[in-house]
Amino acid sequence: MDITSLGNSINLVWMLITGFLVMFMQAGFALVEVGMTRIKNANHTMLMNMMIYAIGILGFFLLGFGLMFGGVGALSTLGVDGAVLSREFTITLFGKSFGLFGLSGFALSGITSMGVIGFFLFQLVFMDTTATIPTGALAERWKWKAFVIYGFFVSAILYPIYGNWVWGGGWLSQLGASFGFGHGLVDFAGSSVVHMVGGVCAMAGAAVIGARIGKFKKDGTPVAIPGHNIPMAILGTFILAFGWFGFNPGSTLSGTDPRIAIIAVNTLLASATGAFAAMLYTWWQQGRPDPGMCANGMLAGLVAITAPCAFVTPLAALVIGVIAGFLVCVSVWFVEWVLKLDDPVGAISVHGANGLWGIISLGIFADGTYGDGLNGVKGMVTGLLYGDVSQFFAQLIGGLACFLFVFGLSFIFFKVQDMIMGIRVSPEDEVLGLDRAEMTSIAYPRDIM
Amino acid sequence: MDITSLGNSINLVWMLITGFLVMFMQAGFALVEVGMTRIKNANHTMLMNMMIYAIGILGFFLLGFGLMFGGVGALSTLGVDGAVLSREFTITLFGKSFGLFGLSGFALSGITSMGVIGFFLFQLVFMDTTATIPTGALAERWKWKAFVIYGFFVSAILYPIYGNWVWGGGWLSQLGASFGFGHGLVDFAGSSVVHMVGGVCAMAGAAVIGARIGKFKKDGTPVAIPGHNIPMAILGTFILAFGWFGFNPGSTLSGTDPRIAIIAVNTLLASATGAFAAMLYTWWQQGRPDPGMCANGMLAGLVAITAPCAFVTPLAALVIGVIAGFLVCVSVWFVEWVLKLDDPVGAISVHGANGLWGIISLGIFADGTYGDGLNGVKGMVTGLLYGDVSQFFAQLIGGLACFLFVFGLSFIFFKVQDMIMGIRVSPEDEVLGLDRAEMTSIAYPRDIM
Amino acid sequence: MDITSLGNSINLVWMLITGFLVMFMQAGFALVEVGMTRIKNANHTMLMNMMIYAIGILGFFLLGFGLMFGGVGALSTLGVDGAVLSREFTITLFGKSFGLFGLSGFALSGITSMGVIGFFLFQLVFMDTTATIPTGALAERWKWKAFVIYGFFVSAILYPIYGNWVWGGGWLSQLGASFGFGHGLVDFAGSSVVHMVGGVCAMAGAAVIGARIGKFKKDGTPVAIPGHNIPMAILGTFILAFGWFGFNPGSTLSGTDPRIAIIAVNTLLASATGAFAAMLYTWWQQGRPDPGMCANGMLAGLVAITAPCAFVTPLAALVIGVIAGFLVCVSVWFVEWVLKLDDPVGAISVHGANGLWGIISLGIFADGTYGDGLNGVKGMVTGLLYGDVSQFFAQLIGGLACFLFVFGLSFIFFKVQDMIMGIRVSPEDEVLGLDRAEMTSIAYPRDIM
Amino acid sequence: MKKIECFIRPEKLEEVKMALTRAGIVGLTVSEVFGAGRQKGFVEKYRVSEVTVNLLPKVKIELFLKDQDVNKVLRVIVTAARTGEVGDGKIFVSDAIERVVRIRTGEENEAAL
Amino acid sequence: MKKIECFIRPEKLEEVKMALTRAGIVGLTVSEVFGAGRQKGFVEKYRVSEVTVNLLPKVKIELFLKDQDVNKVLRVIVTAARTGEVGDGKIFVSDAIERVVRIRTGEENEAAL
Amino acid sequence: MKKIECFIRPEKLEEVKMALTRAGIVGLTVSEVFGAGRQKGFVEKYRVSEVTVNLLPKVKIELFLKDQDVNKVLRVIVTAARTGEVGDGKIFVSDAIERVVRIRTGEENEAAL
Ligand SMILES: Nc1ncnc2c1ncn2[C@@H]1O[C@H](COP(=O)(O)OP(=O)(O)O)[C@@H](O)[C@H]1O
Ligand SMILES: Nc1ncnc2c1ncn2[C@@H]1O[C@H](COP(=O)(O)OP(=O)(O)O)[C@@H](O)[C@H]1O
Ligand SMILES: Nc1ncnc2c1ncn2[C@@H]1O[C@H](COP(=O)(O)OP(=O)(O)O)[C@@H](O)[C@H]1O
Repeated sequence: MDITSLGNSINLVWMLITGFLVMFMQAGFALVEVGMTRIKNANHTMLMNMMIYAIGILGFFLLGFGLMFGGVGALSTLGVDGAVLSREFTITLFGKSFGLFGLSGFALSGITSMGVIGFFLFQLVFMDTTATIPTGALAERWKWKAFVIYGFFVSAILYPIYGNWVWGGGWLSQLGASFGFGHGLVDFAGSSVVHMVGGVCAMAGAAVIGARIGKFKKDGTPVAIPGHNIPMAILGTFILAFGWFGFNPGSTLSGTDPRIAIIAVNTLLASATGAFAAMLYTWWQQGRPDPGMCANGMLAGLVAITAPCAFVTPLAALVIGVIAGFLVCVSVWFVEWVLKLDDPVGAISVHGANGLWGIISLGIFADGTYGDGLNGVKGMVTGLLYGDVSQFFAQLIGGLACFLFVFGLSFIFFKVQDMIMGIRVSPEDEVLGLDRAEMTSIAYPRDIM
Repeated sequence: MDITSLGNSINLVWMLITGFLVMFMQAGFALVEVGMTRIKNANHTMLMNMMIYAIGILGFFLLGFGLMFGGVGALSTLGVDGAVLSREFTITLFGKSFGLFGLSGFALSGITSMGVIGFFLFQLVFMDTTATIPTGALAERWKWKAFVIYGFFVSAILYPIYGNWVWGGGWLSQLGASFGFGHGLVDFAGSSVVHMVGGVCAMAGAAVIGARIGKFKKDGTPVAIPGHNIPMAILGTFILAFGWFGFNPGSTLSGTDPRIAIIAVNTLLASATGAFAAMLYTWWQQGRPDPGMCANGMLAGLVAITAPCAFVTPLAALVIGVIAGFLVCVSVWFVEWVLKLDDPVGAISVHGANGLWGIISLGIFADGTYGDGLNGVKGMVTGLLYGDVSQFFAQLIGGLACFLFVFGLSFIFFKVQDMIMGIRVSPEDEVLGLDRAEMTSIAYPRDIM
Repeated sequence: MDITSLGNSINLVWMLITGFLVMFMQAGFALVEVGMTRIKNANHTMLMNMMIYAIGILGFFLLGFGLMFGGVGALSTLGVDGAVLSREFTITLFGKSFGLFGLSGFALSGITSMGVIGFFLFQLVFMDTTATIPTGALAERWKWKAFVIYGFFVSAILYPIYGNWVWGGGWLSQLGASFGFGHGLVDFAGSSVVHMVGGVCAMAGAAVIGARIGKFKKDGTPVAIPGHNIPMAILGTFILAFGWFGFNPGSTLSGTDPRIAIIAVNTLLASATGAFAAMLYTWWQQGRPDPGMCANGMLAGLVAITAPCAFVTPLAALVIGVIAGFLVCVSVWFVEWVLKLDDPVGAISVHGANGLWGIISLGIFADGTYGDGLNGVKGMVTGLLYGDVSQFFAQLIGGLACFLFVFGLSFIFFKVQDMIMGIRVSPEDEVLGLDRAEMTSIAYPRDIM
Repeated sequence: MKKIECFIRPEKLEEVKMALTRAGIVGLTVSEVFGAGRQKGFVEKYRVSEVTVNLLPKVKIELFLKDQDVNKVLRVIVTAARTGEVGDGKIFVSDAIERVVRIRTGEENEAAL
Repeated sequence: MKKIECFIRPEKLEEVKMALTRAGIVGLTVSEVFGAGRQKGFVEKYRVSEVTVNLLPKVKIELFLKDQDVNKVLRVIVTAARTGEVGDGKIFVSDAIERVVRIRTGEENEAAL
Repeated sequence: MKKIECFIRPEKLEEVKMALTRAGIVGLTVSEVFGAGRQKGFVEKYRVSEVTVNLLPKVKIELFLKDQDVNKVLRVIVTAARTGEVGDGKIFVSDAIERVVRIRTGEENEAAL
């Protein structure tokens, strides 16, 4: 045992434990989504959240991991040199090479490095978060068979490709080295890679599948369809907030990097102000605090701080959280009243809108104390307020690319799938409830006596 | 990477992970409290538990942390020297200086040490436990606005000041060095600092706000008001017991101190005998085991072992737990039948009475094998049974100071607040349920079809 | 601080944290069992799950740990030399010595090594899993008093003895050294020691206590008795899957062994294919996916991979999980339709059948890359497919021994107990519900208004 | 024999129940119902939109009683259940009960009440 | 005065409710019940076995109304609640209501409806 | 046509239901109610104090049936629902049903039963 391998052990232990926490977030998502939907669909929504985990694991193991990280190169904190994951498919445009996806590591074949195998687990549970987000937005009307196919699509293709661009050495991460945009798109723990991808895919899905019966009146006014168990949704929010301490601090891939402390604190602070802002907003707008929106506010703060958590001061984290808390309320309103999309749990607003805000806020608040050498660019990551406009542009480009690519591909996917097999249950089944229609049993069977 | 910084990394990783576990206890508190109250107040109780987390973070960040730890000095396991948190406000009496509160570290301003920032997170989640305790005792009748203000009071002022006295270098911790009372008040992980403060504050609050309508008959006999979901309360208890493995072992602030093993084992043993004793007690008293009291018994064992966990033998832990399990049953009875206070979840008994028992039990059972140099006093921490009476007195003084200070200040706070704005909802709102009266939506909305 | 003790610290931290995760599984079991049983027994089932934890701790502390590990010898990763736990009771047959149980470490008396004390905690939470398994199979009809006595039996006697044979240096672990059967019985994290013991004990209990009223028609056809809260059962499954990342990777007793990475990944993969296979099976058999069986499928995958997780490739883990997922469905059918046993939660199939499959699958798929020197046998652990038939036989012998010993002893225990005091509630109490009959209060009290 | 059915506010149940007990009426059956009437439904806010709930939670009380008790019971219920706000509910009396059997004893009619 | 009791499919409640409102009927009370009739129970699958559920979830609507409204209401309900499949339910009319009291005002009979 | 309403112990429902089926009665409706009567409320223990629960869970069965079936049904219910302890419940028969409509077909009266 030498000191380097001890350090690597600490890093591996840290990455695994934080990865386990992220895995547990799956339970949080399940509770939030089931709590915010109706009794008659509770089993269906719950089982989607469980099976997306299983399906996602298969899709990511077989195809996704290789596409995303096949060309990522060395993982220095884990003692992995650059020889293992070293095949990136690139095209050349304007004399620069653009990495599009990786080409090694499929099914972990040929991989014996425990560092890579642990890294696979950590990345897998992140993918899983993305994959589960649309199950909230499409809940209460999604045909089971269509959902299963979607599970493979998101885990094997959609998530890995955008992920490659940002974390796998692909073109967005090279915007700095190639075109001088700061450090390229910087997204520490996945405001865009994980959350915005999930939120935008949810948006495309909601647009294609249409609103639940009764969600909009003939004149287009949205009608509230209250979820059946709000305390359950708040319990889920706690579990998510807990798991986020794996999500963000774990993304150092290193327990020996003391930066994990401030990452955790920033995560904490933004979650608090996100919830607080949403409480004030609904108190002011509705006359009373809305528990479900407070929960959304906390999650919004968490989503937003995910990208910048390692790069900003605690005070900036507070501000990012406050804005996230308000933003999610306004966005939920906008989605329902203006876009006329039906998103039972607020997935589009929590993950999509705030995912975008997360990467942009990094471009504003990064304080120039961390990130030296990131994405092959010398110097610290620095935002608008600290003088680096080019980083801000990198973030904007990354956000735009995310929206266009993910919305486009997802929309096409859902449309084509709908044409081929139909992605929505029949109106009769919807009225009856998906537990009766698509599951063997209902959620809360009750002897009358 | 040298060996010292590797050690510090292990300590930081340990402190953060255990801190995350403590944070998760918030979910446990929420479930216990919601499960033990009525359907019509479920959203209100749940949201209090969520928002106290958010509010507490703000209060502790802005003011509390500085008051509590502004003068704590070096944090050796985290590589923090004494220069950072070094301003304590002290007064001099009888020729000795009495530390009252700290004066640096507000809003973490000027702090760049990652050790301190991690320490802030760890301490914050402890405060949060205190802050959430009274939400159980005052549940089902507390006006939302009054609760929000309370949240700032407890996190920014009440908890930090007593905390400073014990953990921040304040006067109770100096009782040993200054007056020869053992090592001064020793409270390893917070039986008094966290739990007794919370329980006593809950008691003052319950006294000021009064009993729920229907809780006492005209002749003063208490009437049971069953909680609406006992399995939920027991799930919460499991989560708390899980989080306690962060609470106690994490309080070494060091993963390289092998003492963490026995701390964890003592925690486990006391939780078991606490639950077992409460089961026997209710079986004997009521003819059948009472699930809610068994859960309280487990928590009582955990609260009691929190102070002594690092200083006692496993057999002593068993005994401490047994007594805690009986004590909580007797205390719940005493609070209801003698003091005529209404505490829906048993917060006063679980946290107050057993917090006191926790620090006293340390004064009895500390076996003289740990704590050398603690609070600037040479030698090991030793209890009554092992020959040190003075340590026992330090514990008594600490308990008395806690009760007087916390009850006094809290009572004044609640009284004044009540006079200014009223802290209790109207009887109509109470009968209607706080979810309808103070939240936008009820907890379990139900389509009739 | 030298480098060895730092390494030991990492190992201790790892073992404790993973142990905490395993402890949390108790909450998962509670939710699965309560969710899959009826409202009128919800408090009873929940309290069994809570009190088995308390009772098990007492039984294992006082007697079980000593019996199981009193002769285990050195724990090298924790810096414990062989002097502490060094008394094994052995008999000699055919000129070979057979270890039967340990004889030191009772009540941790005389133990000062923190490594041993931490090891005690880790082993205790494993025992707890075994102890809680039969509470599911005997739920809804088990007399409380009989259950309490069972709790001491399983934790102090049944589990420790078989455990000694496999993990404590007893005869099954010596099958290799003594008789040349591979490395003796190899069970990495307890497919047999923990799960199969629990499942087989559950089977004996279910056979003695008989089926719930109404479970079988006069002609013997089983009747479904739906559980009252399926989402709760699925939440419990998530918690179990989360805790399993403590169970399996923690069983290295070492965070510095990089093998933890592949152990975690194999655990993940088998859980996914287990759930997926069960989904396909029920979809095909019932026309629609059955949420409860999908949850069972995930658990089955986890149980099965528990023994082989450190020894097989990811692809083998996938296959082991698939087979587990189908096996659990077939086994649940077999138990109900052929054996005519009533097991409300599927404990016999999930833990018994798949525990057996777990150790056998190791004998098939172990790939010869890990385990050098295990159980005193040189060379790597190698299965059938990689050329070692003798290891496969060791696994078969271990499975047979487990079944015969555990079923035999448990059956006698339940029978004798039944004759002395009766282990089943009266039919009236069963119809009324055990919450009314044996607890003070029901699970979901409800003001009519 | 008569049957009285009344629909009242849930929060008044306790009071009505106690008033009836004081008036000597012990046999009654209560159920949870949802009512519509002059009382307008309320608007439930949830997140950013609203839903109008038309069927309000009410409590139904059924009493079977001797003819001579009817007036007393009507008075008692009206007094105890009234708040003066729309939605207090209604009482219906029907006179078609021709037979009662007490299951435990097989007693019939007045004796069975 | 008459009383109408009807048992319908839960999923038809919304429609029936709206049809009655359009027909000018505002007072009614709804409750959740379980019914058996010609409609066969369904087989609930759960894990590896089945259970036959004989009592199906239904909705009961109670209406007290003036004699002249009866025909209209019957027509409205039949139209709105019908699917044509077994299990649509039944309507029962009884004529024994002799008295109504509005709790809020103490008004009686027709005025109280 | 008659209407029978009866209030029985919840745990007897299964038995009563089966006995009625055997007696050829298929149409009935069941609901969950809370009853008070001679049976004293029970004392619910919870933590360190108690509460007296006055309204006990009961089951209500409503049957509409032909006049000639009444005696048979009364007998069947009494036999199946009796335990002999206070709280077995009561059966009320009313004779005011003047009309029945089957929603599915529009059939009326006896044909509709
Ligand atoms: N004609 C009716 N038929 C059945 N139930 C009625 C009728 N009228 C009123 N109710 C019941 O009485 C409740 C109160 O009636 P409502 O008209 O709202 O108030 P009020 O009686 O004070 O005018 C309703 O919610 C409903 O349950
Ligand atoms: N004789 C009856 N007494 C009480 N309720 C009845 C009676 N007949 C039918 N019902 C109610 O009406 C519902 C539908 O009746 P059913 O016979 O299944 O269908 P249909 O009326 O279409 O022939 C039943 O579930 C039950 O609630
Ligand atoms: N006068 C009544 N009006 C309405 N319901 C009644 C009446 N008397 C009894 N009940 C119902 O019958 C149930 C049993 O009656 P109870 O008097 O307790 O027992 P028993 O009929 O055996 O004397 C009650 O809980 C109640 O639901």
